[in-house]
Amino acid sequence: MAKLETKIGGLTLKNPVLTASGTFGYGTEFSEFIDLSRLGGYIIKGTTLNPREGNPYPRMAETPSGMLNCVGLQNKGVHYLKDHIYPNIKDIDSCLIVNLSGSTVEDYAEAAEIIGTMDKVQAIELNISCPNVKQGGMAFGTTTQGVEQVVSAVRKAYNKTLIVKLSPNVTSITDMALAAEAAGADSVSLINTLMGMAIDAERRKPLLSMVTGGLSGPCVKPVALRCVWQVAKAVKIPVVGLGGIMNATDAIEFFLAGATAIEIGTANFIDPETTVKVVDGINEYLDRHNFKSITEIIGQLEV
Amino acid sequence: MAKLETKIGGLTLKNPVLTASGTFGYGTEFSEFIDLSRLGGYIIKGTTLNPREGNPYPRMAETPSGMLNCVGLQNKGVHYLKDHIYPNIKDIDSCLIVNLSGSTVEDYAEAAEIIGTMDKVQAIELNISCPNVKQGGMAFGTTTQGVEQVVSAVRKAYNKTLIVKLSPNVTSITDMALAAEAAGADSVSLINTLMGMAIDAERRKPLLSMVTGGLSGPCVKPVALRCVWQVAKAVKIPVVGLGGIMNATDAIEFFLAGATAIEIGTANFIDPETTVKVVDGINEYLDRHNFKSITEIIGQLEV
Amino acid sequence: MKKQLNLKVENLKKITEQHILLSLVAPNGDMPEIKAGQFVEVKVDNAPTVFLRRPISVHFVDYAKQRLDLLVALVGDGTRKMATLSVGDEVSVLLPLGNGFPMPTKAGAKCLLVGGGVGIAPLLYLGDRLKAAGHQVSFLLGARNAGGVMLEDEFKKFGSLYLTTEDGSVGEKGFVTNHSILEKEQFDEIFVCGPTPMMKAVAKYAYAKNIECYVSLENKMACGLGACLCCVTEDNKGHNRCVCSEGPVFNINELPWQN
Amino acid sequence: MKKQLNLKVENLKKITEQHILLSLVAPNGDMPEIKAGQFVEVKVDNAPTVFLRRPISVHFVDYAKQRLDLLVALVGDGTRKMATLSVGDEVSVLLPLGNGFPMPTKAGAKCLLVGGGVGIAPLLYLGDRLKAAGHQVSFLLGARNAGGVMLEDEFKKFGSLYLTTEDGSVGEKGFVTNHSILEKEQFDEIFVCGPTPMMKAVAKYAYAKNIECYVSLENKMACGLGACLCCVTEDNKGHNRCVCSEGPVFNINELPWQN
Ligand SMILES: Cc1cc2nc3c(=O)[nH]c(=O)nc-3n(C[C@H](O)[C@H](O)[C@H](O)COP(=O)(O)OP(=O)(O)OC[C@H]3O[C@@H](n4cnc5c(N)ncnc54)[C@H](O)[C@@H]3O)c2cc1C
Ligand SMILES: Cc1cc2nc3c(=O)[nH]c(=O)nc-3n(C[C@H](O)[C@H](O)[C@H](O)COP(=O)(O)OP(=O)(O)OC[C@H]3O[C@@H](n4cnc5c(N)ncnc54)[C@H](O)[C@@H]3O)c2cc1C
Ligand SMILES: Cc1cc2nc3c(=O)[nH]c(=O)nc-3n(C[C@H](O)[C@H](O)[C@H](O)COP(=O)(O)O)c2cc1C
Ligand SMILES: Cc1cc2nc3c(=O)[nH]c(=O)nc-3n(C[C@H](O)[C@H](O)[C@H](O)COP(=O)(O)O)c2cc1C
Ligand code: FES
Ligand code: FES
Repeated sequence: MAKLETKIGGLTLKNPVLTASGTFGYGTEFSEFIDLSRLGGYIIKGTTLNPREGNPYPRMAETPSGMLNCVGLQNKGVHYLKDHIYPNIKDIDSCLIVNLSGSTVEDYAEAAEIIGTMDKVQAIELNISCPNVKQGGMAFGTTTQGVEQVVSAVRKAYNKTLIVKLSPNVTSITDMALAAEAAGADSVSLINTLMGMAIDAERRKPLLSMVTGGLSGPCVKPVALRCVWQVAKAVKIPVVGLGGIMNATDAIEFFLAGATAIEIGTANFIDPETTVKVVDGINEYLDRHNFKSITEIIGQLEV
Repeated sequence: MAKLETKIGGLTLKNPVLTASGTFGYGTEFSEFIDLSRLGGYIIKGTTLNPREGNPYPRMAETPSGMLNCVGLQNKGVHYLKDHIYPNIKDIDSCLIVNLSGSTVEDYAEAAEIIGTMDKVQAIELNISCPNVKQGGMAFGTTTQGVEQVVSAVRKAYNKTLIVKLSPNVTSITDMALAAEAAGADSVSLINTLMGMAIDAERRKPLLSMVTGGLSGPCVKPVALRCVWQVAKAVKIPVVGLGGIMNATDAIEFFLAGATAIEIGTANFIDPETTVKVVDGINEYLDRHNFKSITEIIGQLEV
Repeated sequence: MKKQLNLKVENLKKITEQHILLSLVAPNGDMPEIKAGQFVEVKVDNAPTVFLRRPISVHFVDYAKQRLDLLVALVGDGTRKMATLSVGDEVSVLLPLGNGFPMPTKAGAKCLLVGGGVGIAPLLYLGDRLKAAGHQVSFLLGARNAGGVMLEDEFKKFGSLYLTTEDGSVGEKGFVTNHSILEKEQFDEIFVCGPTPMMKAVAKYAYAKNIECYVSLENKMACGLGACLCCVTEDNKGHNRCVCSEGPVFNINELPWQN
Repeated sequence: MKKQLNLKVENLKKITEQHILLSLVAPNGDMPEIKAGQFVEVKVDNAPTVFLRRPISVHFVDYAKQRLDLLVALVGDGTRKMATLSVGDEVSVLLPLGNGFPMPTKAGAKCLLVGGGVGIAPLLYLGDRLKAAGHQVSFLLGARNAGGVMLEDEFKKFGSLYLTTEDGSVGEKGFVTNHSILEKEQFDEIFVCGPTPMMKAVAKYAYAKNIECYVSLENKMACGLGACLCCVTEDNKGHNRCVCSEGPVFNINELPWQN
């Protein structure tokens, strides 16, 4: 058994497998399929200061080796989270991380402060890259000034681990990562969804209510790997990699490219047991290749 | 039989189906499989002023619903094209378009001038978006100033139809399209490949000699459609759409999103007869839906 | 208890040109308890164009035989691939998902089960459950034409069967809402599954007559577990509700269908 | 003339745990003329992880029966999917691709055909063609162990057969380049297909003895038609040459293998 422990900022994860926000609900939806305590951590649904109804139906379309969604951050707000959801999930023996979205810098900071009052929440993943709502933070995530502004504000309001989630829909994701690092992020996670679109040719209508949506699944893996590779070379803080990871081999590719931990998103829909299977598969890989610890392969791509 | 004729700038194409540069050689490679005169046009291999050997092997990796390549513009230069290849292909009864790449504005302009001396070449597709060579023009394609600079220079040197091919690896492809339009482009084509990467987890090595490469195939179709939709709404010049088109239904989706013509790339590798099958399929669709002409569906997505 | 099981194809029968009846068995005898109206998510293998699982209603369950029956309309690549399964093939299934139809609280309730197209799928098991609980079951099933009428003998096992076809070739002519039984009889509860316009028409009847009425909605789903929020429908308070985890069965009084 | 044909599976035989012999027939009798050393691009259906066609050498052709044989090593998803084909299935194939081995110009040339692993595939048809043209054929085939030795009787039809295994369980022990026949006999031409290190070792022998030598290279291919330039190898002038359209057979004098 190799050592799977890994660190993100001040946070020690028992293993490097996290769940991707928006694909794993509040974790409890999967408790009949897996033992949640086997997760390195679980990142819950995107949360905003105030409740949001999200976008109209239809919100989903299947695409070649992937899917588009335009859920649009439907959630009941951070207060509801604290009062009604947090009590039910806080004692899961894993690392609880809240994914935070917003429309204004002030909203982000205020919500972050409230999240800071939930003891068992060990980190915020700051979503500045949601492509599905006009004010979903994507505007912040596409300029270095925007990144600095919102990350600095949240950094002031929140003193536990701060992971900034980056969008691939930019000319240089490395610039965004550097800006997040400079503004005090403990880590960056990437990638959020690629902006895409799907059309029903017969009916001549878009398949999504918002016309465009976020692409995820195996189809985006090559782009995600490239982003992780570029960013991991540029920043000093740990990188959390995600995008199309379906199995342990995919996860290993992200570690080799430089990820310190990984997140599993869309794969949960195909096989709700993916996360724990990936934990097992990483172990098997490390053993088979005689590595003693996951840290021995991080960034070890031979180029 | 609906009317398939379509116009790009001063150019009239007998039908809207073109071949994507780099995936169709000089056309002759496919002449045993299809009647080349049935193509709306054929865009040949990326050409540069001087010969280039391209990148080392391996240059290709398969990915979920797609592939990565890092060919790197291997070609024998524009003079060789003119003297040795052009004579063999100039009499194909279709519209011949040369895809032009370069490293400097001067190279682009000089090569464009030489292309202008080949009578039967009816247009240039200006590639300012090759992700596979440091000086493949991608630098030009990612800033509005870069786009303006190179497009203006080529516009001065070349007076036939000028199509500018755009990269999706930018924050706003619309800005690049507007810059190309302002600098005198007759049309924009999109998308070039998405920058990606693939890793062999067992050997811990990249699968491409250049580590990163360009992603193409069905996996990129949602991104390509989104780009076409965004750009077609923003510019007045015609948009040529491509990225992952495998069949007539895919092509129809691009027309609905706003494309005046489409290109077929990676699909040629799976079925060398794709282009003519798409021409037939478009016809069948228009007839079945009682459209008299392809122009009746361009941009007609009901949102 | 939700499970991911590898079920084995025991039988695959073509019911019409467009419908198959797929019988799956749990080889380890671990078929979970399933309520009528719940559904399963089927993984479709060997189909390059099919990425997500496909939600399919529970058509029937035979616990003694550990058998789950699915009635599947062949509409696209996923369902057409299911039709190529062979006896003995393994199929990964998540089940049971969603909430079933609630059983009537009144003893011996007169229940009308209305189905259209492949929407009849969940009604067979529902009829079975209702009858077993001592209720009176009537099925009112609609189809385009005679070719779309399926499994009549099966339904008759659990109650009276009334049919409509749009062309009048079988049963009464018209839509289910045109059937004379709706005027002749007074039902305590109505359960509906089928195309949305049909469900809305039946709901209108139920609203008017003030009859308790439940409908089973469809929607595009990704997870089927209430985790992704892709499958929402708007309720009568303007809130988005998950069809997979809060439905697929809703009381019409929760839906904005009143007018 | 290159064609895209839907061939029909006539037979699929497991040769070893890791190899199948796939026999395909052209149902319309339109099998084109194929040279030894040419290859085909096989489309693999129903395999979600396989996007591109797979290049496979022509192992044998029987024009009378309109039959094409492929010898396939099961190494990944694509080839393993091929092994699940059933008799009667259709397989889309592009053929013939690339340039074959050139026939010796000298009459009655003494030819040595060297193969390693699944690299023996194109040599059977080459032996057939050489023998038919009046040349003398010797096969020298290498494998890891006895389990990797295949189709001996087939090869013996067209010439003498010499074997090596790394563990010495069959034939002489060692690599093909260790076989005593290389010292005992003087060949006019050598044709090689197998792992690159093996081909380079044989080439070294041929360079030293100044024997005309052709090797069949492998490479990752996308189009197989010379259109995409994905499959290049560097020649001895530092130019990138297409393995699919300028090869796969190259004279060793074109390759930078001299030292
Ligand atoms: C809770 C639930 C229960 C269902 N029960 C059954 C059942 O018992 N039997 C049955 O045959 N079908 C049932 N369906 C519908 C079934 O899920 C779809 O027909 C199936 O997913 C289509 O897959 P496909 O790959 O064949 O078609 P696709 O290629 O995915 O689509 C073909 C056509 O069907 C439409 N479609 C696809 N999925 C859905 C969907 N979920 N809802 C509405 N339209 C859709 C598409 O827009 C398209 O027009 C159910 C759906 C839900 C949500
Ligand atoms: C001209 C030519 C002729 C060939 N003839 C034969 C033949 O007669 N019989 C036969 O069994 N195989 C032959 N091959 C090799 C065959 O194409 C590959 O084994 C096959 O494509 C692998 O597909 P896969 O999906 O099973 O494996 P993949 O999952 O694609 O790959 C499995 C492993 O094989 C390696 N691999 C994949 N493709 C190639 C390739 N083209 N060259 C080298 N390594 C590769 C991968 O790197 C990986 O390690 C030939 C290849 C070429 C280029
Ligand atoms: C249905 C759905 C909802 C999502 N919601 C969120 C969200 O609320 N916040 C967020 O940061 N990312 C969200 N994402 C993005 C994922 O967390 C992840 O970044 C992306 O899907 C790529 O990973 P994958 O390919 O493994 O799914 C969502 C993705 C999907 C598919
Ligand atoms: C092997 C290969 C080589 C390519 N070479 C060029 C090129 O020289 N010039 C260019 O503009 N685009 C080039 N492209 C990009 C394609 O023209 C096209 O933009 C891209 O592949 C997306 O379309 P597709 O998904 O239909 O292939 C190349 C693509 C591939 C796969
Ligand atoms: S399908 Fe995911 S919440 Fe309903
Ligand atoms: S594989 Fe395309 S040129 Fe050889």
